[in-house]
Amino acid sequence: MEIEIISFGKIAELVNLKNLNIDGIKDTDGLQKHLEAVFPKLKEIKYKLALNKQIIHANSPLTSGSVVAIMPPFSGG
Amino acid sequence: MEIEIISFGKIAELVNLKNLNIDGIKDTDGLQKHLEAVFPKLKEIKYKLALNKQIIHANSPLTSGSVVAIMPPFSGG
Amino acid sequence: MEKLFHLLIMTEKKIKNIFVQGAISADFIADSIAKHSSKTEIGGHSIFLGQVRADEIDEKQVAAIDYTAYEELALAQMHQIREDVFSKYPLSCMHVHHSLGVVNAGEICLFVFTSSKHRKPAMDACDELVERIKAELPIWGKEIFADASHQWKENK
Amino acid sequence: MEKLFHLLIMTEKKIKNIFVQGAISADFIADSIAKHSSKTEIGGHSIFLGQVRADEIDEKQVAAIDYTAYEELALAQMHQIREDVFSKYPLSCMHVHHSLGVVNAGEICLFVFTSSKHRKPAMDACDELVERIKAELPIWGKEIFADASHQWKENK
Repeated sequence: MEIEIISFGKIAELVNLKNLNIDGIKDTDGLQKHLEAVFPKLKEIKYKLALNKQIIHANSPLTSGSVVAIMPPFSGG
Repeated sequence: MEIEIISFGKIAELVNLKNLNIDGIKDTDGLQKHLEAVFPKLKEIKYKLALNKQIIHANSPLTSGSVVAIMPPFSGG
Repeated sequence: MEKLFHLLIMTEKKIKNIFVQGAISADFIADSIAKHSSKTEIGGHSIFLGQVRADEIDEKQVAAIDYTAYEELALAQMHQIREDVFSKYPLSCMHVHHSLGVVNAGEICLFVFTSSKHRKPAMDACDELVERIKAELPIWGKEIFADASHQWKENK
Repeated sequence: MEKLFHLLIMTEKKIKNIFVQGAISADFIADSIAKHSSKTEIGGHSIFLGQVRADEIDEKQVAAIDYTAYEELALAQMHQIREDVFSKYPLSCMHVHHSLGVVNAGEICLFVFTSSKHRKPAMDACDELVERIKAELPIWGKEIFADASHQWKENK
């Protein structure tokens, strides 16, 4: 199963992947664990996830084609 | 003894005098009584006095050449 | 010599004028904003604009407001307000402009502009300036109706 | 047909863009102000402008901020903020513009503009919008130093 990953700000300098095969991963908690294992520096950054253009506040199931955004703290304005 | 009277806003439409001989009047309380006798409508308007370009909050003595401003409620902005 | 110089500065500070004849134009506001681009310590500007409303009063519509002021007293009061607000908030800049004479409905009659490093002082100072300007400056607005009759405005 | 028309309106409302490429010019702000002169029910406008500061960080000075955003999510979030603020305050108008790309120190990167009959709702809505824009919109500022090195800005 493949999902799309987009990342922003300083995380875009760290996590540079676009498509990810997530066989064995079924939700955002699992994805988070996987990403932090591959990119250990991610553990040091506060970040939020958006799933299909919606910010998520709890673990959410992933499906084929899901779009997950990894977002460091906002700094607009 | 002569003083100068200036008035503003709706009071300028009511009190149209510039120089006033105030023989027998020695302070702003006396002046106020005099003005309200001559212009009875003044009693219906909330107003403040300024003496020599300073807003006064208590009875103040008048001297020859004093400038007294009669000011209705402010409505700038 | 130094004393004279100081006196000149004080005098210049004292007579800072806020009054402009007629409406305040959008171009005037734009110029004022643009002038701050060299002040690179500023992070936030707060602006309040008062606009003349075409209020309907007893079935007659306000066409314009004609402003008069006790100018000397108003400028002295404004000087005090300016000092108070500058000592209360860490501001980089503060500008106040108020119309005199006729300002038509839809036109700008008051322009208050504050700037600071972070946004909060600029916003709070701007709010406070507007409140104090309306309450403390001897300025009067005569609301002129389309039929040329008038009534004197009262601030709430 | 009516349904389609409604859908078109909804769509247009949804995709209201806040992003502009590069700095927001004083002329753009002036145009925006001038456009409100026909809205004669408005009595007060409140404006907030964010300006890029030349902060000194570890002896290096910020020359510019390069803004990126998760645009689709930002516009959806802004849509919600707009709805919330419109239902909380009696506003006539609300306009928000945010820069993308490079904005030099001293230039404007955020323009928030609210208008109402009386001054208080415009002021309160403007403050609330700025707070929410900074906290809730997925926008990131990369502070670029004179030597071309950079660091990622963090809002307090």
